[in-house]
Amino acid sequence: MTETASGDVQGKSRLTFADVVPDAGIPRAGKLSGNPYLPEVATVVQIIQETPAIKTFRVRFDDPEVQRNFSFRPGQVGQLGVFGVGEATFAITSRPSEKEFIQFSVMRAGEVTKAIHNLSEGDKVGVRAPMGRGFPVEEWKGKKILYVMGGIGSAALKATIEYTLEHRADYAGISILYGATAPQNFTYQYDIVEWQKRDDIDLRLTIDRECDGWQCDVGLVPAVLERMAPSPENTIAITCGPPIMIKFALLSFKKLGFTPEQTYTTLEKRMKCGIGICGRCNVGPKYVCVDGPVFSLAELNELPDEL
Amino acid sequence: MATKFLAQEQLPALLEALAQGARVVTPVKSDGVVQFELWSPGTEVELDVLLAKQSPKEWVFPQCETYLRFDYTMAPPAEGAEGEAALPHETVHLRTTNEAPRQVIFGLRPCDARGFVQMDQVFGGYGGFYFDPLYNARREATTLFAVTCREPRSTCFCTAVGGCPAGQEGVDALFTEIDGGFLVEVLTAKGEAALAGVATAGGAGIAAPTGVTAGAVTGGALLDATEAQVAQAAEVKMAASAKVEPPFTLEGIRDNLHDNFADSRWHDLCMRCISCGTCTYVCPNCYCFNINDALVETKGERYRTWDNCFNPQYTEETSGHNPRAHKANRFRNRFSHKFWYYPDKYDSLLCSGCGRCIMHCPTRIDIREVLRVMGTPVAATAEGKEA
Amino acid sequence: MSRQDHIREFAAAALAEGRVDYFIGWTTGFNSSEVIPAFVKDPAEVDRLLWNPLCHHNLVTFLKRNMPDPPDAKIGVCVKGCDSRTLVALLQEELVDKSRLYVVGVPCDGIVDRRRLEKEFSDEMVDIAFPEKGKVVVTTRSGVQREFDQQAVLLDVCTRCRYPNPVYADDTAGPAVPEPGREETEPDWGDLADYEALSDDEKQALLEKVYSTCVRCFACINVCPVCVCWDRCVNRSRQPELVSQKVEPKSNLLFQMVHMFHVAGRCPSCGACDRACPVEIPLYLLHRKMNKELYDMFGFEPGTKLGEKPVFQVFDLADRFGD
Amino acid sequence: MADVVNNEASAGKDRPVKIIGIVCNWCSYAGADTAGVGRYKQPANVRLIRVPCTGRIDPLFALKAFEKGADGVLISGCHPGDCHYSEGNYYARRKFELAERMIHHLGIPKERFKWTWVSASEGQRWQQVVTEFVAAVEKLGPREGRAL
Repeated sequence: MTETASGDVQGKSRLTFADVVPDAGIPRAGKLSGNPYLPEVATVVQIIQETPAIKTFRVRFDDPEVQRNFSFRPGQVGQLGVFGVGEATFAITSRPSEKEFIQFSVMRAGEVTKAIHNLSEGDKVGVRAPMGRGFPVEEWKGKKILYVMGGIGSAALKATIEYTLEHRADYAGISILYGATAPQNFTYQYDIVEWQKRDDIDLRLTIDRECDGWQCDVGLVPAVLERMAPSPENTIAITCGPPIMIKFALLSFKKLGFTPEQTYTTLEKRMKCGIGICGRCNVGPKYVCVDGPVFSLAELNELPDEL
Repeated sequence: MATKFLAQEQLPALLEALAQGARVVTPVKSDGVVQFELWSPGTEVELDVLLAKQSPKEWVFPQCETYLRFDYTMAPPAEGAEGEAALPHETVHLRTTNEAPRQVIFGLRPCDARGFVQMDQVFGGYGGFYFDPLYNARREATTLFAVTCREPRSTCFCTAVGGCPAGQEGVDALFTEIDGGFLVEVLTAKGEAALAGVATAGGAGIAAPTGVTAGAVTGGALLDATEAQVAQAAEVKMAASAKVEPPFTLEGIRDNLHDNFADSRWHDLCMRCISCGTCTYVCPNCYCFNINDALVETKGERYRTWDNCFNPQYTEETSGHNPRAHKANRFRNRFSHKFWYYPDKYDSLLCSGCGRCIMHCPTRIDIREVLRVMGTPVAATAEGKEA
Repeated sequence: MSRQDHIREFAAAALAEGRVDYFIGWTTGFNSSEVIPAFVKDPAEVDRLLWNPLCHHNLVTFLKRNMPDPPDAKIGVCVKGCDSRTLVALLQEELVDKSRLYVVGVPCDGIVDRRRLEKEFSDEMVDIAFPEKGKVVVTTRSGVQREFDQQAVLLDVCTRCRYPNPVYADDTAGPAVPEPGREETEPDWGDLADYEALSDDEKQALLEKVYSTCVRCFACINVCPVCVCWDRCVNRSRQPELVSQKVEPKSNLLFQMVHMFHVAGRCPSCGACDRACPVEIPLYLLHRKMNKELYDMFGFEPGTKLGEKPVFQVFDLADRFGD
Repeated sequence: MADVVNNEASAGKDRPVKIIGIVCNWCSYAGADTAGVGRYKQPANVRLIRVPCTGRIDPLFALKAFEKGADGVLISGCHPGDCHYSEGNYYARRKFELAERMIHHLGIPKERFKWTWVSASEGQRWQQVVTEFVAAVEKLGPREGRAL
């Protein structure tokens, strides 16, 4: 890109969305029309207590029109907010084919999440979704998908797992390695039971320390990953979880021969507007809320090291 | 577009005519401090002091702006529900608020106007992302009448970033001070529309200035400019440009900032920085903001306020991790955003060279020096001069 | 030997002997009408350090909380009389580790109010020279030159200064300057007179006008040496939300009162906040008033006696306040 | 700026004055209780905030109350020497003295801020303090504070 100092913007025609962003086909909240800051009012229809610290909220838009036309790409996020307290960004964890509700899994951590955890069924929330760039699931057709997740990281990958399971035939294989600190800290246990019944998924659960009555693996996720030693051949590896786990999981992938192009992760940054304007979630020139939060390791390696 | 001449004593009349259809904002000096204020007949427009303390950014992108109001109506507790359930809300009613009054900003400088052009790209969805209706409503309703700088300061470096003391980027009409008044170059349709109202309506109390020989009188304050006046204006512009010494070259600045990202001299350069945020709040280009909610019983609002990357909690995550905990990282982010991150997305620079950040920094951090040291290739830099 | 040479000598010695990792002083800014803080690490560079009536920065602010870089650095610092009082205020509460400091005191004849000089010209000042004692010569970019009497253009706090000689220093740069007799004379609170003469409504109107210009940039709080919460300031907290993030006169004034009450009894009115404010809000109306009341209540002047605790961290049974 | 949320409710000239009382738990709160139990008639304009000790009261609480639209602030605690924590009120009285002077300095009339000592048994005194203070504030009427 030559350094055009004057940057004569005057003559530049108003760019439309499609001709600039390569993956422009992604549905985005308030895209170029309407007010992207205005949340859609939604009602909490169901609350599931996943673990002592994590609840899953199923919300339905009050406007049936919006609910019917709502679609999102696995891996996209949304802003769930309580009017009067604030908004925060969460991965959308419902099945992309689900038309009745949208689902967010929220770990109680700060002021907004505490307010969300105080909600009860029938309460009103504000939703601005979908946002961000999801996983390029179409490109992965015909490949094996390896999900490596820990703790609340399962929320970021849940929608993608559901999508790949619904289109199981398109993918050469699906294996899931899910780690948690203790047995009761696994989210989506009702889904895990279903996954265990299926023979076309290689599901491995692990907990950090030995615990009586636990038959599956024991050990930290990166260690178990290296024991599994999955072959990188024709495989896409996705990892999400606490930052420390992601760091070591990425090292393990490298050790196992995974190239940066076939390794993906999501970044957790402080976000406010969620639409690439307020400027705070940048890692180098990229904004995590619109250019991410999903990045391939190749993309991350190009960014300056300020994670 | 048209080139007119406005006599000096006709300026108040012109502003008054403009004030019929829009609010007029001009630099006003009150006890020594020059700021952009709402003009009213009788207020003296301050054009001698080159730059107001703050850029007129605030008039298009207010520092504190409520954009959403909501009212809860409480649902009666369901029968048999003991005690008050956690805030069972029956309905929440949203009202978006966005006043965008027609306004004319007179007396800003070309670097201020260029600041708006850079912000237009972010808020106008140029990068193909999102269109900000709040900012754009005001921006559409704003007409910018810039005045050419006659006495650039030593802290001005607009020519180094592609601007110039008579820059026309984002300017609807450029006024250049010449003998006896202003040469008015109308540059855009918006400028012409605003001034048309003045010329034809004759404006209350605007009389054709007596004793002005050149050019046909068009019945309003704006006369057709003569060649002599145009030539004199060109001279003024040339003289002004000559006074600005470009302190650094843009050549390869983006790649050098990329290579120098982990350089230890960022620490030396920011030793005297107190990480306050003055530089971003006086800057015509900085646009970062924060969003907050307020709630009193059942009535609440969501408002956005200016924010800046020097705020230690700007990037602090809920887990407590802060990628830019040390002020050197925040310091680096400001300059990298202006000369590397923003150009990557919008193909122009997020700096118009006004120099306010140098003038108003409590310890005079100098952006030109930072870019001289950090904008040059790693190998070729002389030993970084200690600030 | 001028004070400037003393400073350079002390700095060179401290750096050469490795007693300090870096030495903080003042140096010329981007033109000779500006003075900026200087951080010298190499003994050969001490000639950049200077001393003249433009050295208004209170360098003690670079010793607080997260400012030392590296955090455990041994630092040499120049302090004027008022700066030394802020240092004493920090030392009284052990907020700064004395063993890591080497303090060079600089007796001061008063600092020039650069902003007032700036308002004398519409053109830009490019040089401010001090050809002889008590004379200030300003040159602007278009070559205009004017002379001023130094006493006439001093900072307001300097005209009322009672501690021109540093209260605490390891070495002193040059001879002490004559001090006003502190026992005989009362402090001069003249700068508050016309504000205090206003009626309640006039005060409220004035404060509203002044605090509607505040942009909440935190320059006053970050430049203040005794305001040490740094990145945990309650002015930014949402839990509890003491000060609303809305930018309006009410919240801006409460924002400043948080600053003022947190430094009450530790702030000696050095004026660094007044000089740092980009929109020139008269903060002296608050911190000077506080010091006046503290003097009236206890005869207490902040940051003067090293062994003493700040006035709000102790109590005295003999206090006669309240009915 | 557009109408401020938290002051919408406090606008209007003829509404009753709103007074915030910050009282220490061991003496003045108990004193207010005694006054209540003893059926001592007193105006109902005062909203009490209970704190463990006057030493806990930060002068900014009073300023925050004024900023939120209070028309008067009354602070009360144990008499010096009676403090449950033995020295809380010694520290506090210094802070309140400075707070009082600074509040008046900001242009808030003297009569709108009062601090005093009321012990647990002085129900009568509490009634008198409250009645006098409310009368004084009512004389000034609801506060149309501008700067704070």
